[in-house]
Amino acid sequence: MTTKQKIKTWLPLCLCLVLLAAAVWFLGRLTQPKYMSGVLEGAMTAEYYEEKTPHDVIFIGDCEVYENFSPVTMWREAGITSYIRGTAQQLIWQSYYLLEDAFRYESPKIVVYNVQAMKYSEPQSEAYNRMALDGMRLSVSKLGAVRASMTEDEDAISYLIPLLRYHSRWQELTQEDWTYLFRRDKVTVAGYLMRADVKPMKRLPSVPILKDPDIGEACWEYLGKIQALCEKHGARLILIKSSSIWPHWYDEWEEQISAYAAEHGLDYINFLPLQDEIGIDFTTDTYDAGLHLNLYGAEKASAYFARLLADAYGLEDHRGDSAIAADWEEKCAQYDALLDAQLRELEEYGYLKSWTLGNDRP
Amino acid sequence: MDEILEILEELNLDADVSSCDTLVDDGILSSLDLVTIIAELSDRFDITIPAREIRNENFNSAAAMFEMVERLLDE
Amino acid sequence: MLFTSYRFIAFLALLFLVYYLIPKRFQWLLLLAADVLFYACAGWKGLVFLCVTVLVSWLAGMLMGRSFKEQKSFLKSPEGKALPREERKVWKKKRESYRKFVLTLALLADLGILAALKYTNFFISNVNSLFSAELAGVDWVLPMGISFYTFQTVSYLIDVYWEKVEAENNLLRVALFTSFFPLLVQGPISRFGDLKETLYAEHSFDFKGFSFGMQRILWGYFKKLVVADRLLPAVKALCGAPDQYNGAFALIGALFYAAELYADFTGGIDITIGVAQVLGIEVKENFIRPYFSRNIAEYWRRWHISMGTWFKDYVFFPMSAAPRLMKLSKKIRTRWDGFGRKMPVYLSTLVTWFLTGLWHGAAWNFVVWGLLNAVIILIAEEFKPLSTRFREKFPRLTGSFGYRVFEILRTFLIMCSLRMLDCYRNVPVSFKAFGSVFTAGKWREAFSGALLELGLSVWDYRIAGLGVLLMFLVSVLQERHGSVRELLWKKPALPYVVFPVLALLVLCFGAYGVGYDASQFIYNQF
Amino acid sequence: MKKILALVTVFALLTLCFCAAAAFAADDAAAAEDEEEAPVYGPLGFVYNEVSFGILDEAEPVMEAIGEADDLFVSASCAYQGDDYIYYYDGLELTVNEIDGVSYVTGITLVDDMIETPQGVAIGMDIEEALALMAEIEDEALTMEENRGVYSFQYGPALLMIQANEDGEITAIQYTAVTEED
Repeated sequence: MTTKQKIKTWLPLCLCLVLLAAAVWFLGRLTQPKYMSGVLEGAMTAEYYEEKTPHDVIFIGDCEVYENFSPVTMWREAGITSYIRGTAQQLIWQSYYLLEDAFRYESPKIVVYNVQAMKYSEPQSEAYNRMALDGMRLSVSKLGAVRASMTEDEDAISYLIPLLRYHSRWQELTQEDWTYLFRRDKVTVAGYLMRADVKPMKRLPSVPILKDPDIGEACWEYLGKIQALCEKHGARLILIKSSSIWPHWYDEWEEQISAYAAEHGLDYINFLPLQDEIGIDFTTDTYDAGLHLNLYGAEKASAYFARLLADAYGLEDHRGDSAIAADWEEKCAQYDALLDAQLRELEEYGYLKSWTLGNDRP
Repeated sequence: MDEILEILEELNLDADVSSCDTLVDDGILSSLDLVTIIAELSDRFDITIPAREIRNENFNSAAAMFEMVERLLDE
Repeated sequence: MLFTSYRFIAFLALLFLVYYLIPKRFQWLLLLAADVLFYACAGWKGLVFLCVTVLVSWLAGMLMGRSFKEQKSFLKSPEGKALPREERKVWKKKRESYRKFVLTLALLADLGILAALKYTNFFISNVNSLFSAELAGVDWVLPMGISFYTFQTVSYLIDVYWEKVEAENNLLRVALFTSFFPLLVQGPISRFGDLKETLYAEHSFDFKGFSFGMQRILWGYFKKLVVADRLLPAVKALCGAPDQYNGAFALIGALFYAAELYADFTGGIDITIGVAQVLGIEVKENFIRPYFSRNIAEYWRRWHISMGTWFKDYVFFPMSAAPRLMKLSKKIRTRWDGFGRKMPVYLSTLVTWFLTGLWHGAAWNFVVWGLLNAVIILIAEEFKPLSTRFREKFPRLTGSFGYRVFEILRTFLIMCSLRMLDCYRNVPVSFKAFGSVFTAGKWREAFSGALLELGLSVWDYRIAGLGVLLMFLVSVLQERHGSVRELLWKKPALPYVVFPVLALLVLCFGAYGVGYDASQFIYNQF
Repeated sequence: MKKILALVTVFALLTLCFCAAAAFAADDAAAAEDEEEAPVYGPLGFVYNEVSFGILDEAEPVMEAIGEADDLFVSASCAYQGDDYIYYYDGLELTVNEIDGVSYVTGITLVDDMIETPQGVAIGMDIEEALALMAEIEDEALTMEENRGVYSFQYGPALLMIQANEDGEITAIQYTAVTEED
């Protein structure tokens, strides 16, 4: 075949394949859930990449970090720059790979990991996996996270080509899918998912019996990997148990974590006994009767933690640094605007209509 | 040879039996017709047609059948 | 490894790439390696049985082949010619019986494995029910594709015995023929004579062959994912609750099953033939638009052709031409001439269809399905003179297009009702369901939204409907102009529009992935 | 004459098929006698306010029968992937989950020593005594295992857990639905 003939046969085919790939990519973006209303937790992972300034503190963990700590308050309290790389029911290996991904963009001094999720040592649900990992940029860390998190009926390829997973969503496309095709609005402020509503805690259920109190092997393995990763990047790992009082934090777990921390020279702070010192009152500081702190609870916890980080770990106060301060002023403005919007909705509807599934649950 | 033609006529196939040479390939002869032909041939010429001989080439035309019958006779 | 799994697609892509990169003389060895890998994914245990079958057929083939060579060379040699006619006959008889002995041993081994693995439980359950014994069933894993590769090996052995094909002495080549991976899952049961030329040949890359193969694979996936898998939940629901879904539902269930089974089976075969075509290997067609047949006999010449011809060549003909049967028929003809001549045909048809039914599955409903098929074919055969006279009397009517459509619909409906036995997998239930179509009614209820509770949404039905329509149009085109791909190939731009669109249709509207459980090809439960 | 004979044989064959089918229908039909609707939790049921129910029963009828709940605690999982509704009653807590639009009882927790299980086991009782009471249930499908003071009785999808402290006193009694990781 002469080169001319070769081109004549192969060029159209390659062109056509490129067009097909573009169509698959576009349809993938279109059918992918956008998480811009109702369930917002799926949009959090991707927001990290829009951060402009580096952070001294990186939180990783599940809703007990992204609901109970507010980086803006920590900035206002002690000029600490922080970001919460939290996702819904984030499992420990996802925390590890999200941290590994974060270290490619910056090198924080402190990494804070909430140990609550160590009660799960196996992949849990496909929905949570998708929410946590779809937003990650394509990287070796993403592949590792996908392979570690997949339940049996999932395929890694459907994370690389979203159309393979979401193709049947064409029937449920809404206006939101079209408007947010190529852009996203922010749902968090530096990773904090604000909830300004209040639902006082009345009585907690009895503590469920724990059939097997031992934390799974996989969890210890990944905790070790997280520590090694922090040491490699010169960051200091702090383990915490955030202030949520439900689901119950068992003493057996507390012993195992404290023993591990002591043995491996890690700091471990359990916020539960510090409730009074921090001043958390579960009749006003929670939006779901004790599961998570609301804005007011988060601000108290964050202020306390900011002072602790500044004193005990000598974190620098960046309020003097003009470049960083400008970025954080913007974040503070977003924070206040979001708070006003939520307070207005609370007055108008009595519940956060556009930040929840829109039904006023009892 | 004419005996074979007579057998084929009896099956009243919709094809010119004497000249056509794709009786099996074109599906003119159904498998049931084939079996009746085999029975008739083995009966009239007192030969046994072994399974190895049952192939398209041997039954595609009257001539092919005749040639097969002759081969079997002298074996 | 399912045809619809990502692993299989990756496996194919890699195989195609390497196949055309390595030196051509190693291509067939690569195919063999691919077969072993493909088979190992379905479980190592099954591989043992495959190897045993391959060894048996290779050994038997070689022994028979050598015996033929000796016989030919001896008969040509001087002292061979010198032998008087009688002695030559006796000598040839001895050789013949030796080969027959080798063949029967090999068949006993191959078919023995199949029978033991597949029918022991069936045999035990029957013994239990007949003699109310309490024998425990066995739970042996049925190796993948055992029904297909065993039949393929048996056809090779018998062809060698009948000297229709030359024995292959190279063990690896016999292994490749027996275990060629696309054929493993659901056939077609190919003959050594047909496959031999292209299977072992050296193939240089041919753009047209490659494109045609890929197009056919894509078309197979369209039928499988967009139509078959989408209809499957409804078929399962309707066939799963025959008491609740009787009457009109039973008919709808039969129609859905007809569409679903056709799309699933022909889709799988398209993928198989497509894959072979990309590799430069010709595999015979297994379906020629069977739903356009005008009578049952024609239907069985166009549906699962490889199985039909297998049973015809290796069961029907040998049996009907068997000397013993001939003698018996002669004896009977002395008293009832007509019946005497027909008897061999009747008996061998019934036995052939009994075995065909049994081969489909170790259950009575398959056997009854087979026997009913046989009975209908025989009735049609009996009424042939009647129908030809009817045709002569009303040439205009029977020649008209309308009458042709009537015949097509009649055949289609008969086959649908027969298929109920396969759908309900229980004989009395199937008969009751068939009866209920005429008695239980429920027509209004069926079309007032009850279909939406079967696990399919309105859109599912629309997509499946459009899919079936597209399949119908393509079939009509093929019926008139032969290969549609040739048609498209004439206008160079067209394939580059049609097939990417088809690919997007499959990706967007296919019933696959986490939302849908990738259903097995119906046929590879056998 | 020939035609009639041929037809006769064909119909004979047809009847042969039908009677073969009928013969085998007999034993198929016999096998499918309907066994009485036994509860899925077997002996691990529970009685409260004279209402007997158990794990994976439909929640609405049970809650109507046992009367108004004192209060409700909603334990929402993150990102709305399914909520646990925990209803408080006098001495009892009922956990309810919604699966495909229907809510089922997935947990029964005894809160104090005022109420006891049908077998007579109550909080505060000695564990040996309780095990003796449980042993009276002769049902091989009921399995028991012990792991550091937690005695788990399992029957089908229902799991009864009885926890005892060091000196053998029962501190908690809970029925739950068995999930995969148990």
